[in-house]
Amino acid sequence: MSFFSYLVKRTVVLAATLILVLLATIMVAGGFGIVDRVAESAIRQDVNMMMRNNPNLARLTEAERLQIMQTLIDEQRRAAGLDKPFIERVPKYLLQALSWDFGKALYLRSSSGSSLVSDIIAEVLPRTVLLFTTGALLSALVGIALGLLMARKPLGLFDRVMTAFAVVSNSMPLWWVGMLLILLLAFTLKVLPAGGFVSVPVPSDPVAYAFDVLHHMMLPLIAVVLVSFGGWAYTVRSLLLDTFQQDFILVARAKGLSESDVMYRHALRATAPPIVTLLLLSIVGSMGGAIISEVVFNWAGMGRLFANAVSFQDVPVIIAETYVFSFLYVAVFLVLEILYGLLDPRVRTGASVQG
Amino acid sequence: MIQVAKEKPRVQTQKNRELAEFVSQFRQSRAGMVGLVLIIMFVLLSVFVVFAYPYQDVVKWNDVREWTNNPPTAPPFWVKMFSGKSLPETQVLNGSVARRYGIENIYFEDRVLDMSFTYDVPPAEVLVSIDVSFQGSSPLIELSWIKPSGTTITILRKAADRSTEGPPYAFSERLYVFIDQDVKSNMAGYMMSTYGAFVPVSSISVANVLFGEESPRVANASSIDIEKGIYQLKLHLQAYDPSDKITGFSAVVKGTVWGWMGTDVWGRDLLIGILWGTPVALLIGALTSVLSVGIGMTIGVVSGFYEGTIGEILDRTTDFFYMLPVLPLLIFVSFILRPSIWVMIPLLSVFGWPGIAKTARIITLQVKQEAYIEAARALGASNLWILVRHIAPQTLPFSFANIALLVPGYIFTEASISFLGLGDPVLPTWGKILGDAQASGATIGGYWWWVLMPGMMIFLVAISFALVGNALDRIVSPRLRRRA
Amino acid sequence: MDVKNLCMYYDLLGDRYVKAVDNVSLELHAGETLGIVGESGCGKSSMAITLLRLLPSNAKIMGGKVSLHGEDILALPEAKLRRDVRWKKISMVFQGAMNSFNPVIKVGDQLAETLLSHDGKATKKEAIERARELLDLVGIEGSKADHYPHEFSGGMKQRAMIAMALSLNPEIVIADEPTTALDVIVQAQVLKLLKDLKEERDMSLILISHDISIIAEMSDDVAVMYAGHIVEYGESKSVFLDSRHPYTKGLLEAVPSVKARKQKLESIPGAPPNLIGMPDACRFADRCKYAIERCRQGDPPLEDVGDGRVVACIRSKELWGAS
Amino acid sequence: MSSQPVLRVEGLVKWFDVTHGLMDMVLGKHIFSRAVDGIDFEIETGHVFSLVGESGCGKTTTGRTILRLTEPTRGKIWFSGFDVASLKDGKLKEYRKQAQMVFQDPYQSLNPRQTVFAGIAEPFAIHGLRLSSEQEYDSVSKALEEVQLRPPEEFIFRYPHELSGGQRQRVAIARALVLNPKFIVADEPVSMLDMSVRAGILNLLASFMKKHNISILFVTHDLAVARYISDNMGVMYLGKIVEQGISERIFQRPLHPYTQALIAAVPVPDPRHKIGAIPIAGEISSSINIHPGCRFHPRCPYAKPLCKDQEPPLRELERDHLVACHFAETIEQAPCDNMLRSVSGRESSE
Repeated sequence: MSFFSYLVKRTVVLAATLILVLLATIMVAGGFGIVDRVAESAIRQDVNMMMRNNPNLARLTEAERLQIMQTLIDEQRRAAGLDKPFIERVPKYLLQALSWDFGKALYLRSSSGSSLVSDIIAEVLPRTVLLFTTGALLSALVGIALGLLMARKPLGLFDRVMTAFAVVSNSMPLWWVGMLLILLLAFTLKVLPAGGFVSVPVPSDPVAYAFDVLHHMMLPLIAVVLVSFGGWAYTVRSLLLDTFQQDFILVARAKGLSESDVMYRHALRATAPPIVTLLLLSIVGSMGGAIISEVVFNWAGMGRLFANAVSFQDVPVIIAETYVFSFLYVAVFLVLEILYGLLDPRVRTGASVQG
Repeated sequence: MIQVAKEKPRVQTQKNRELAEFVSQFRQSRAGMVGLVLIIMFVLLSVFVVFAYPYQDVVKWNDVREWTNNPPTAPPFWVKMFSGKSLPETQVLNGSVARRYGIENIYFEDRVLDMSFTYDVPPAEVLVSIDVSFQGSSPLIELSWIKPSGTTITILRKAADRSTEGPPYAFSERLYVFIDQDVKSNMAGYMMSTYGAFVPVSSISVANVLFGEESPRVANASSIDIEKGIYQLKLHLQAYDPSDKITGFSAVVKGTVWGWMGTDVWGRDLLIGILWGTPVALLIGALTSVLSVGIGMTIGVVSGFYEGTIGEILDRTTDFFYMLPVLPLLIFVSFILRPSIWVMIPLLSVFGWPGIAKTARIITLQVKQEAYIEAARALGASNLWILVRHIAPQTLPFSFANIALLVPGYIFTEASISFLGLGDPVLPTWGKILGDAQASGATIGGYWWWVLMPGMMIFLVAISFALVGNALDRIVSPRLRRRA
Repeated sequence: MDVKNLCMYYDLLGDRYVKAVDNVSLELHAGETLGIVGESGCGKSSMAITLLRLLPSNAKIMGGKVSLHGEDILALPEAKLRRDVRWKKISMVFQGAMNSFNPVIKVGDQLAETLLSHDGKATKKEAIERARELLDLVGIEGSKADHYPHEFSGGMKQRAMIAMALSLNPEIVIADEPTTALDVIVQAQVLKLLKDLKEERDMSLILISHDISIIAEMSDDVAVMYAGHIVEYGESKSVFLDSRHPYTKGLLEAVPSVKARKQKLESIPGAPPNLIGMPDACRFADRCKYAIERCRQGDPPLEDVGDGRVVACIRSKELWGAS
Repeated sequence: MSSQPVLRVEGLVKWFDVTHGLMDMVLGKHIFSRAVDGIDFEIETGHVFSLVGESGCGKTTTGRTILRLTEPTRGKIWFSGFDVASLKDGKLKEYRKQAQMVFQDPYQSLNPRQTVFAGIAEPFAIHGLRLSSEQEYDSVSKALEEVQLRPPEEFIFRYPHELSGGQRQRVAIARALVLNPKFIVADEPVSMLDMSVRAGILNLLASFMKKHNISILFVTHDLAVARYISDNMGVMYLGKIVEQGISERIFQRPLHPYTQALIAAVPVPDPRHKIGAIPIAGEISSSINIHPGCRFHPRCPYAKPLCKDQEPPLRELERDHLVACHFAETIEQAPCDNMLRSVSGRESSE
C-alpha cells in the first residue's frame, strides 16, 4: 500500500532529522566548551564544600590541603569523563538525551525540589501545552468562522475590515500585546491577575484549583487569540476563494444545492487538509515562540523555564529544553503527514504529499 | 503602430516597459503606497538619528551614571494635556555668586540658587551637589530652603569631613533631599518648633514640607496646595582658614514629566533609546531578510532545477533547517556567543532561509514544466543558460515580495532575543528597552509609556513592511488571492 | 424551451464591459438536439451558464426571456429556481470533467447527494442504490461508486458526469464541450451514449462544441455563434450543406475531413475579435472576404432566408439567394 | 525510396522508470512504463511523416527522443548520415541547429517575459553567432515576414500575452526556423488553436517544406489533420507502430482493426453521417504491464488465441503499406458487421 510505505519513509526521515537536530544542539553547546567549564566549576565547588566541613583536614598545612583537593578534583573529573576530549563524550550525551535522562540541573529545581532535569521539564511541559494548544484552537475556531463569512462576500465591507485587522494583528508581537493587556486589564481595570500560573496559597480542592488556573490563564489566552485569529480568518478566506474557482463548486451550485450546502459540504471539506496542516503548525509554532510571552505573563511553562535557565546559565536545562522543543516539532510534522493522508484521499492512494 | 526606425533595436524597451508596468500596478494598491511612505520615513529617521546622536553618545546609554539628573520613571511631558494639572519639568540650578566675609579668624561664604516653581504638583526629586575644599580643620556647612513666603527651613547642617588625602582636602556631598534621613529628621524638628506638631520621622514627606502651604498637617497630608513663587536654596560655609571655599554648588529639581518619550527606572531618556532602535531594527530586518532570501532562493532554485542527487541533498538540508525550533536554538546560541548585530544578522538568516527555499523550489519545479523551457533546450541552450535566462527572471520578482514579507518576523525575533538581554551588548534596541521594562515591573507599576512607545515602533515598522510585501505579493503571485 | 433576445454582460474593471451573450434567440423542441458551434470566446459557454443563472459575481443578465413551457425561468426567485428547475428540469455536463467532482468525496456520494437534496423523503441507502443504477446505465460498474474521482480515467469521469446529469430525469441536458479532453474513440463512445440516452428517455439536448464535425453528426438544429451573436440558425442539413453565412462557409472550408481525399483548405484570416467595446458593425467584417462598406455601418439583424433558417448577413440573399 | 532519407529510426526504445513502492525499491525490482517499445521508420527530405494515435501511445515521446530532449533507452537515430542517439555536448548542440521543434501549447511555448524579438533572436546568442543588433533585427523581421506576421514592426516588440493563439504559434515557428533547420518535429502544433486558424498554420508548414526542403515529423491525435498534411504515416498503439505506409493508401484501405476503428470514430462535418456503433470498447490500457502477444488483442473484435501468444510483426501487405496483424488479410474479406457499417458506408469524395 503506497501510502503506508510513504509513511514509513517519512518516519525514518523525520527520526533521522530529530537525531541530527539533537546532535547539532549538543555540538553547539559542547563545542564552545561551555558544558565542560560549567561542569568543572560544579565539581570544584563540591570538593571545596567537602573539604571545608571536614574537621580533621583543618590541621593540615596549606600545601597539603591544596594537594588533596587537586587529587579529589581529578578523581571526580575522571568519573564524569571530563578528561576525555569532548568529541568522544558526544555519543554518551546523545544516548542520555534520547532516553530523556538529561542529568541534573545546576541551579533550577522543580517545585517538588528535584534537581533532575527530566522532572523539571515534566512539570512545566503540560502548562505550556495547555495554554498554547487552547490558544491556537480558539484562534482557529474563531478564525475559520470569520473566514467563512469573509469568503461569502469577497471584497465586501466585512471582508475588507477583517483583512485590514488581519494585517494589523499579524504585525504585533504576542508578548508586547501581552504587556499592554496586563497594563490595561491587570493594572488599570484590575479585572484579571497580572500573571502567574496559580494564586498563592494554592487552593487544595481540585475544582477550585482548576478554576484558579483558568482564571490565571484568561489574560494570556486573550492575548494569544487577539494576535492570531485575524491571520487565521484571512488564510481560511483565501483558501476558500481558491476552492470557489474550482469547477466542482459550479457543478454543486448547478445541482441546486443550497449556498450553505455548497459552502460546508463541498468548499470547506475540500479545504480541510490545508486548514488542519495550518492548525498543527500554528500550535507547535506558538510553543516555539512562547519563551518571551511566558516571561511576560509569568506563566511557569517551558518558555519561562528556558528564560530562567538562560539567566542562571543552567546549561543542562537549556540543552534539554531545546531538544524537547525539537522533539515536539518533529512529532507534530509526523502527525501532520498521517492526518493529511486521512483527510485527502488522493494522498492516501496516490503520491507523497511533500513537494 | 510603433514607428521603429532601422537604428539599433532598443533592448532596454523590454526592461523599462516591464518596470513601468510593475510600478503602475504597485501604485494602484493604496495600502502598498502607505507602507512605502512609512518605510521611507523610517529610513530618513535612521539617517537623522545616526548623525544627531553619534555613536559615543549612544555608548553613554548603557552608562547609568550619565542619567542621574533625570527623574526616574517619568511619563512624557505631553501627558500634561490629558491630566489637566500643570506638572513640573526638570530644572537644573547653578551659577550661584559667592559672597565672602570674615569675622576675626572665622571666614564665611554664602551662595544662593533661585528657582521659580509655579506647578500644581511637587517635583519627583531634588538632588543637591556640594563641593568644598579646605586646608586644615573641616569647616561647617549649612543648607537652608527659603520658600516664596520667606519662611526658612534648615535642611542640612554638618561638618565637611575629609573625603580625600593631603591638603588641600576636598569634601563632596550628593544630597537626595526627599529621601535623605538627616533631612527628614530636620523636617520633624522644624514641624515641632513651628507648630509643636509631633510627626514620626518615617511618615514625613519632605516634598510636602518644602513645597506645601504652611499648615500643621502639611508634613504627612495626602494632598497639598503648592506655595507658588520663587524659592531659594542657600548654602552657608563657616571655615577656619581663608583659603577654604565652596568649589561647587548646584541642584537638580526633577520634574514628574520628562521629554517626548519619558524616562525609565534609571532616568534614561527613552527618546534616544527608541530613536536609536530604528536604524538597528531596519538594519537587522532588511539585511537579514535580504541574506536569507538570497540563500533561500539560490538553494531553492538549484534544488528545484537539478532534480537528481544534488536536488535531493539540498532538499533534505532544507528540511533539516526547516524543522529546527527557531527561537529556542537562537536564544541558546546568543546565550553562548553574545553576538553583536554583525554576528546576529547571519545567525538570524541561518534560520530564516528554509521557508524561502521550499517555496522557490516549488516555483522552479512549476516553471521547469513550462514548454518554453523545453523549447530553449531544443534550441540548444545549456542548463546554465536556461537557469540564468529563463528560470531566474521568473523567480526574481517573487524574491522581492518575500524580502519585505520576512522583515517583520526578523524584527520580532531580534526583539525577543534582546528582550532576554542576549542581543547586542552596546546598541539600544526596542527589545532591550522592553526587556528592561518587564524586568523593572513596568507592567505592574503602570509605567505605560515605557511599554507602549518601543512596542509601537516595532509594530509600525513591521506593518509598513507587511503592507509593501502584500502589495508586491499580489502583483507577483500568479494566483491573485483577492478575486478581481 | 424558448430563448428570446437573451443578453448577458461581464463587467470588467472601470466602466468597460464584455457583451458575452448579445441578443440571442433560440428554440429547443422536445426530444431534439440543438447544436451550438463557435470558436473560443464566442459566448457559447456563457450562454450555457446564463440559462441556469449560474453567473459569477461580475456577470449580469441585461435582458431577454428564457421560457420553459411558457414560464420565464430568469424571473424566478433564486430559491424556486434552485429547487424546481436546476437539475430537476435542466441539468448540465461541464467541459472540464477533470475536476467537476469534489476530489475528497466519493463519486457515489456526490451522485446520491443530488437525489437527497431534491427529494426529502429518500433515505441515504436508497440514494446510494440509485447512484449505482445510474453508473450501470452509463457503462460503469456500480462498485465504482465507493471510489474517489482521481481513481477514474478521463472517459469514466465524463460518463459519471452524464450519470449525474440524468439523476433527476431532467427534460433538458446542456452538454458544454463534453468530449474536448477525450481521445477520439472514447469521445465517440461518450457521444453515442449521450445520443442513445437522449432517445431512450425522450430528452432534449443542447450540445455545445467548437468541433464542427461533432455538431454536424449529433444535432438536429444548429446555431453558429460568433462574438456573442448568432450568425446562422436552422436545420443542420441546410446550415452545413447549403450554408448562407460567410463565417459558416469559412469554417467548413477550413476544417479537414478524414473521409475526404486531398483537398485545399483555406483558413479564415485574422483572429477572433476582442469583445471589449465592440463597434456597432458586423463583427465578422474584418475577417470576411465578402465584406463591403455597408457591412461596417450596423450590426446585421437575423433575417429569414426561407426554409425556417435565419442568417445575420446583409449580403446573404444577394450572394447565395433565398432557397 | 528516391532521395536519401534525412532521418532513419531503427529499433527506437524509450522506457520510463516508474518504481515507487518502498518494497520494490528495497528489492531492486524496477517497474518500467514502456512508452516507446521498438519502432522503425524513415522520413525523406521534403516529406511529412505523421505519427498518429490516442494519448499515451508514445507518439510525443518518440518525437522528443529523436531530438534528444529525453534520452533513448535503446536504438539508433540516423540523421543525415550519423547516429544522433549517442551525441555529446558540442556535437549535440550542432545537431540542435539542424533539428528543431514546434510545441503544442502556444500559450506556454514562449517565455512570457520575453518580447517576440528577444524570443526569436535568442537562438543566435545560444549558438554564439555574433550578429550586430542590425543583423539580428533584420533576420527577425525576415522570419516574421515568412510566417505572414506582416508588418513585422507591429509584432516585433510585443509580449506573448498581447498576441492571439494563432499569432503566437507563428512566432514559435519563426523561432524554430530562424536557424534554417533541415528537420522539424511538430508536436500537435494545431490542436489548441481555433478551427478557423488551424488551416493557416498547416498551410504555413506545408509551404516551408517545399520552399526550404524541410522534412517534418508531425505528431497528432487528429486523423483528419494527418490525412491533410502527411505523405507517410504511422499509427501507434501502446508504444508500437501497428500500421505504416503512404497515408492515402492507409486511409483508403485501413488494414489494422485499430486503424479502422480510429477512422470510424472520427466525426465528419457532414450531417448525413450519424454517429455509428464503435466496434471496439474500453480505453487504452496502461503502458506498465503490457500483455504478451498482440498489444491490441484485449480490445480487438477479431482477437483469436494466436493473438494472445505471439506479437504480430510489421509486414508489407502491399507496397509501402505495412500492418502488424496476423489476420489482416482475412479481416479485409469478412469484416464483422458493425465494422462494415461504420467503415465502408463512409467513403465520400467532396
